Amino acid sequence: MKLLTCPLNGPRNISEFTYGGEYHPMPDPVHTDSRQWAEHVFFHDNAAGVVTEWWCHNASSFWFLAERNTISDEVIRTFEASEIFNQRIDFIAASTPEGSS
Amino acid sequence: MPFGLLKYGLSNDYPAKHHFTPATELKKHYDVVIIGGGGHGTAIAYNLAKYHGITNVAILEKAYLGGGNTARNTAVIRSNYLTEAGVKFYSESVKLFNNLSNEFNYNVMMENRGQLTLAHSDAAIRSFRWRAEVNQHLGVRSELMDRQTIAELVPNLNMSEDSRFPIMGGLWHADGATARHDAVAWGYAKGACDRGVELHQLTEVEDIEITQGRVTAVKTNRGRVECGAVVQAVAGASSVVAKKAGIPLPIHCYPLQAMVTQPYKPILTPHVSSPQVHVYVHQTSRGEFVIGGGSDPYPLYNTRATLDQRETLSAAALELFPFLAQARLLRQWAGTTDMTPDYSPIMGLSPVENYYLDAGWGTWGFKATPICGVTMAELVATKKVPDLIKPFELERFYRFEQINEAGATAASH
Amino acid sequence: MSSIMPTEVPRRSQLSRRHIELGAEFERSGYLLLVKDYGSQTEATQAQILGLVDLSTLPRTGFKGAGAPDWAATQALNLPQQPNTCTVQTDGSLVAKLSHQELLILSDLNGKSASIERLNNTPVDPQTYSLPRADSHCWLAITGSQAAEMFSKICAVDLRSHKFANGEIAQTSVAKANSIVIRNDQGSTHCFYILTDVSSAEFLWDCLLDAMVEYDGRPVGVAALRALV
Amino acid sequence: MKGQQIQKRLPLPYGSLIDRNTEVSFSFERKSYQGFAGDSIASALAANQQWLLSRSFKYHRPRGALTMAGQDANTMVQLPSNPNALADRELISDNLAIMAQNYSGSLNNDRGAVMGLFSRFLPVGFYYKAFFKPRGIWEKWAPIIRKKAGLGVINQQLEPQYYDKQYRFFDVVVVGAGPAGMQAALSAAVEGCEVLLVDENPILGGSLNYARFDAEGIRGQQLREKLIQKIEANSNITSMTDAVCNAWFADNWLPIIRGKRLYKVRAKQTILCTGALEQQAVFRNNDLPGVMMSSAAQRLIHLYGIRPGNAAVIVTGNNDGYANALDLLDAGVDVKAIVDLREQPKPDAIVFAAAARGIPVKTGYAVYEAQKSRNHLSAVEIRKVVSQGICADRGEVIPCDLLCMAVGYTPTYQLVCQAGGQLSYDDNSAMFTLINCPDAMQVAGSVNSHWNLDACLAEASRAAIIATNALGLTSTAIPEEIAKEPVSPNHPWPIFAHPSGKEFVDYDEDLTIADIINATRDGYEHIQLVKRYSTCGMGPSQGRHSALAAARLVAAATNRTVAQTGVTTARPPFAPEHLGHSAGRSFYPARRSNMHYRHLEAGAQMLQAGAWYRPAFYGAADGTVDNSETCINNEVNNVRNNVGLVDVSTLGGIEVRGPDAGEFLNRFYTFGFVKQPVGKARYALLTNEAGVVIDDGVACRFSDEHYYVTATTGGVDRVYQNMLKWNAQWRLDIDIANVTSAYCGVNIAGPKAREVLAKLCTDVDLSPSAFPYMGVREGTVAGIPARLIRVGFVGELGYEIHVPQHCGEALWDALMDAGQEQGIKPFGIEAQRILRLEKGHIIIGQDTDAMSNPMEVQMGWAVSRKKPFFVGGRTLTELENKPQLRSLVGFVVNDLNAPIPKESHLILDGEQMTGRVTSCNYSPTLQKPIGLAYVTPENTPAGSTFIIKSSGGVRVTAEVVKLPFYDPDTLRQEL
Repeated sequence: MKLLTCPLNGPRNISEFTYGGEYHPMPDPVHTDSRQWAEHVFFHDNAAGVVTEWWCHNASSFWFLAERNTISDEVIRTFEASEIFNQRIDFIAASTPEGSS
Repeated sequence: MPFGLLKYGLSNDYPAKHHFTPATELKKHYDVVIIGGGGHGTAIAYNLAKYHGITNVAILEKAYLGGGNTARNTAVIRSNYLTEAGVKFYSESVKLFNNLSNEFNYNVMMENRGQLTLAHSDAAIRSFRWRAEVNQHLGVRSELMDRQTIAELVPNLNMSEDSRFPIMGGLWHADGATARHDAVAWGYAKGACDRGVELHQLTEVEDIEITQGRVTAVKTNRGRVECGAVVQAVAGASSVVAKKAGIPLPIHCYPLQAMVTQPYKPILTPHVSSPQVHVYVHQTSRGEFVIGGGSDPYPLYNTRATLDQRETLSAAALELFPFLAQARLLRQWAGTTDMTPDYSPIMGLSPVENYYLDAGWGTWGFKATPICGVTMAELVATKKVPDLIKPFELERFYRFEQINEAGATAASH
Repeated sequence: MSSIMPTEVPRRSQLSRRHIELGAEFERSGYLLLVKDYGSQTEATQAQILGLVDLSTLPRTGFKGAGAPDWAATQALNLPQQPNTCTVQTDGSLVAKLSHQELLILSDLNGKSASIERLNNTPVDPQTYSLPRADSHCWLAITGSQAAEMFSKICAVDLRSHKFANGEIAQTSVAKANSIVIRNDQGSTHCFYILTDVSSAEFLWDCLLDAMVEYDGRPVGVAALRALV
Repeated sequence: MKGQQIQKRLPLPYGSLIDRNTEVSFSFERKSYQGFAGDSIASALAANQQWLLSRSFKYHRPRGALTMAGQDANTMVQLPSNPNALADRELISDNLAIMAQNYSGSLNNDRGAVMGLFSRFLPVGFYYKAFFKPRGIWEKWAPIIRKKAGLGVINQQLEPQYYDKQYRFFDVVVVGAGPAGMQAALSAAVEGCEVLLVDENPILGGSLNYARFDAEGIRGQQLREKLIQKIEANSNITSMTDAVCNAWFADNWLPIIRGKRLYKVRAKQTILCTGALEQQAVFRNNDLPGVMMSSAAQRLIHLYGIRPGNAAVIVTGNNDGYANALDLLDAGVDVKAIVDLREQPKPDAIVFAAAARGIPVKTGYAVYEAQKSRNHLSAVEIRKVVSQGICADRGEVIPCDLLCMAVGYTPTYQLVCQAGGQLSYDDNSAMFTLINCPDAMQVAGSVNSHWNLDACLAEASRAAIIATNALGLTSTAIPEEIAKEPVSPNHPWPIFAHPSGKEFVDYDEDLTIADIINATRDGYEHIQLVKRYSTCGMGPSQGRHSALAAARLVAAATNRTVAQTGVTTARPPFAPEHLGHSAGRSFYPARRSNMHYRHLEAGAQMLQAGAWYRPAFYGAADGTVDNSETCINNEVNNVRNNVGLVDVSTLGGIEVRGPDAGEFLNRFYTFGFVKQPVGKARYALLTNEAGVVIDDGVACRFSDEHYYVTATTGGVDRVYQNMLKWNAQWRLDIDIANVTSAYCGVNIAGPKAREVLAKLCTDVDLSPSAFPYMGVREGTVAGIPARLIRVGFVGELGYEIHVPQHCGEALWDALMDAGQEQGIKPFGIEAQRILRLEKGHIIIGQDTDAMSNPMEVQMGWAVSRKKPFFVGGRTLTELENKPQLRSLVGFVVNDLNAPIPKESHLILDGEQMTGRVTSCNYSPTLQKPIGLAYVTPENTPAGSTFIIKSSGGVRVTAEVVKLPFYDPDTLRQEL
């Protein structure tokens, strides 16, 4: 079975994890037009190659990100979400484009 | 001894006739280029040639005829879907399947042995009743079945009340069937080639040329060909190919694994599946047990097998048929499925003029092969979207309108 | 039948019925009720080979949040440095560090550790949040020379003594149930604590017994566990 | 008696696998035989001159041992509860009853053999070419063909056997314990390196146990003893025999099967020394019993002490055939001739030895046809080879009862190819060789095309060094790559067509030279298409012995090189394995609340909700549950009139705490929570990014910075995961904790609920004014710390009481006890469903589906528009700007004689499907059927009617009514 290295728990069988979808920045929910929003909600890059995606270690409920090659299934690296999300996101004004789904 | 075989026995030299165009050079121009030489691609070509007189057609297949998901699916045919759109579409397909061998003059070994989907909870009974009601109303043979009747239909099924997931009832779909999956693509390809269509294997499309929003040519590893129209029928690689035409798709590609045992004397007639235990089992005409289940837990463009899935499928199969513990696993394999947000295909027009989509086939592509051939060919020939596939257009997602088929994915593939 | 029964106290292990079926003799101090033994004379030696003990009713607590580590540091605890390691305290309790921001504290085998009570009654700092660890998980101990070998039938993490040191923690899947596995040897005897969702306690117990059969593993009372130290 | 058996065997040291002191009696085809412990079924039968073992798939040809290594399908026999057992792999045991497979009549006279006569009427792909005209005839043929299908018989009364699994961890795993494997293990077993050596055979040694490496035939044995001594002395090496490594999976994850256990082994490095499989020559009747691989004959002699025949011919394309001849001579076999396909064999010591011992050698000759009498080889016709695959018109016939084939090998490539390695064909050596092996995997020995013993050992050491270096355990200089042998053991074309055919390329599927070639002529030229069209390689042995010949034939027939033609993919498993092995012990976690046994004791019928067990309803006092409807209605009435108690422990519970707790809920749920008063609960509706309703619950605010949010039983785990994922991005100052299992909960509901609770709860003012509807409090109940929530799911005065899980049973006991005089009774999920329906509450997942949005289920009121953002918000805006497609409404059926509609019954407008019923029950309170249904928006006003297609297709008129059905002014729940 594939090994995935959890930043908190180390290398584990990939069956200990839950796939959390592609990482891609969320467009501004206020100022994005309908088609772009539809693509954000429904569409995927589904790239054949290296992608960044969310993973959760089930036993510790720890979310992190992984760079994985979707052709070879090789995991290039895993890292903590704080590497990308390093500050509080607010939607009060026109919201930042930082958040992701 | 069927007469069809006499000529082979009585002639000293084998009366071979090449079923497909031997690969020649690519022409400079085709009226229609079909990307993907699987069941769908060949079916579209066949219908274009036979019913619309369009024969200047090339099928471009990057590997070999029917070598993608056509070769990897588990050959299940059914129409017990949940939405009106789904049921009408797939029941037309089943009708076409029933006549395929004679249409081709080539036996696809259709076997109508029915499909039984098991319910282990009242929620499942509820969703099965939904399906049965819709199916019956549209003339498809589906009905709820109680424990007693199930025990009579499949006497060797584990009906124990104290099993981990006791069987509470089921959905019987008498129209459920199987066919020799390879033969479907071969029959279509043979029929298409007999009518002048060119099948080019080992021919990969590397780029797609678009001028003023209209597709004009494709670049392949064997050179550039101009074309009047392009149909992409490459389930498992839909996003990758569509991207060459600049078209984003709401698809994630997940591997779907299945496995088969050695051949044993027939003891199981219908196709039996259990959404909750995540498994389906049927015995082929060769006597092998084909076992499949849910998709892999994460996306991948790779048809490797995993031990995890082998373990899960085996354990699940034994929940239903404990005696299968003595059956020997022969082979384990995988296909790549286009999963869409609403578990329905994406067919028809695309943002690019004369570029047509036949994608998003999830785990239900094989059973749609004949009707895809008919409807997509009609679309290409007439440029009008047939009513049967209107609901499946890509544009629905931009309207935030999905097809409510999701409840149906709990059912088997 | 035991002279003391679980129904005498409000806190009852999910496994009470399993214990009674196995002829357990219970011991009680205040509201704390545990299995003393199962009526066997050899449980102490059994525990050195392969024993299974239910500690679910013993006190324990947990704290989580960005402020938790600093707050805990002010609570006279000997804190583990790395996540997924643990340290034993002077009062016999055990502090497990599950992540940079989460601590799990288990009492000693007599339920007498003062720190648990103290921590539960001390006001916490901002960004520090208590967790109901006494009830969220069941708490079992698996002891003896065969413990790691037995685990290898239901847990994919290598728990052999030369690969998984005393004081190490694995948050992983045991028999498909999410679990916290803590190695905390008792004297010279290997001992693993396993904490799993409390509602799955019976499922886990049955899986463990099934896996233990080939090594002659058996349930033993807390008395046998104490005898190891 | 014993004497007899020993007479049948060659003297020691022959027969290394058998224990001559332990006789075993068994039966084959109901005739009883004796063998020795350690005998395989095939060897024990061979010792008794029973060579015919089974019948082939298509033509019912007589078949016997081919490899004696469990690598072919010719030896498949039927054991009780073990069909398709390999007779040359399975051991005999006392009273084992063995039957042959796939014959009609008797094994010796199989009526099915008539199929052979019709073979020319059954060309390749014949199924596709017939059986379907006229239309409908296939339905007649299919069952007939189906009857012919399959081999062994499954025992459907099988008693479940105990299969299990175990994880193992090693630094280096060496697969195959032949000379290379043993040497690799020894060289890898450096300080601190844990090595596993695996072999599917009962003893270590591989070819050293049976093959001949020198003229004297002593070296193999000597080397074997030396290596085994060292291995046994080395504490770093674990040896596993009778264990097959059955696949390679990502990151060196190796399934190894021994006995009834599947070992899942994680290796840091693997070294594959899996050896090579000897290949057959292809000529007419090359499948007769008595025709076998030369290695099979050697196995019979050395492993089992059996003389494989009396008069032997060897057809060879290499010098191994000569070594084989010497072994046969030593074993007392009369070697009639060595038929050497080569014009000019390269002489070596063994060839000279064979000559010296006077064995007739016919060079440049081929076996053109094997002849049979009584289902066994009786003679071979040999002919001069005139060109590739072509023989002279005449030949000579040599009587013999044994023909050994030594024409070449194919590496045992399966595991390497599963790991991403590839096979390439080298025209000079006429052999498949492995290329592009992945990292963390080495190959050594004959699997890597080394045929010289010293070269194998040297390469094995080299592979081990690479592995231990990679592990950082050594930093030894890596020796130069070992040069390949100049002379290959593979003959380029040991294939000789015969006008009458029956030259078998694939034994499993009865495929001949013509079948393969004709497949290409039909247009199926790609090797994968040849396989699928002809079924070549699809049988039980998965092309082990057909891949090489098929590739050569297809290449020649399509004017490609063999390298271009290639082979089909090597799918796992390596050897057929019982499903019981991969299934093992099935682990399906089951969840129970602390009150579980109280429900059972009260006669509850349990149902499963996800992994949870919940009481559906409680049987009558006498324990009977025959009339569930009465039981359920009584439970409903008792809640409406007295007081009832239901276990709600399975409901999700999530703590959201911290300064931003309210802000977080604002973003996560549709409602507004920042201004929610402390001490109050508020409905929480959850949508996903597509605006679909996916969960609901109540958010209880116990303090400014502390919310306790409930979620549905099935949804809580996903809700919790999503909360964490969102806040991993938002980084709000909060903590989120899933405390579902930490709390055991009940809902005590009914007009007398307060009376009962008051007896046990003294530290909370329960008066309506102090603790109103939707209030939340913390206190103690029966001395147990508790969270109290005044909710109205069932529409009566009610309190949800959440206490520490371990105190659940005690709480239950206390409440049931305290409630006696008020007539408290437990109620189950079924009664709760009716109660909530009467109150018009929806159940997520039953009254919603994968597309339901809040507006459709008339919950627009639960969506706050005064928030800058919440999950699903933007999409809901899009949906609001479009016409609504359906609405969920409440309905009643006034015609009491009409069949009561069921959930999922359709709503029709004429014949048009316009909606469906999601909930429907007879309401004991309203005394009529009530329900919820999706209808077209124009059908929503109270009073309007619609048609339900009820049971039996009966059209039933339903009337839309305003929700709730019961207690519209909510007087009762706010009591």
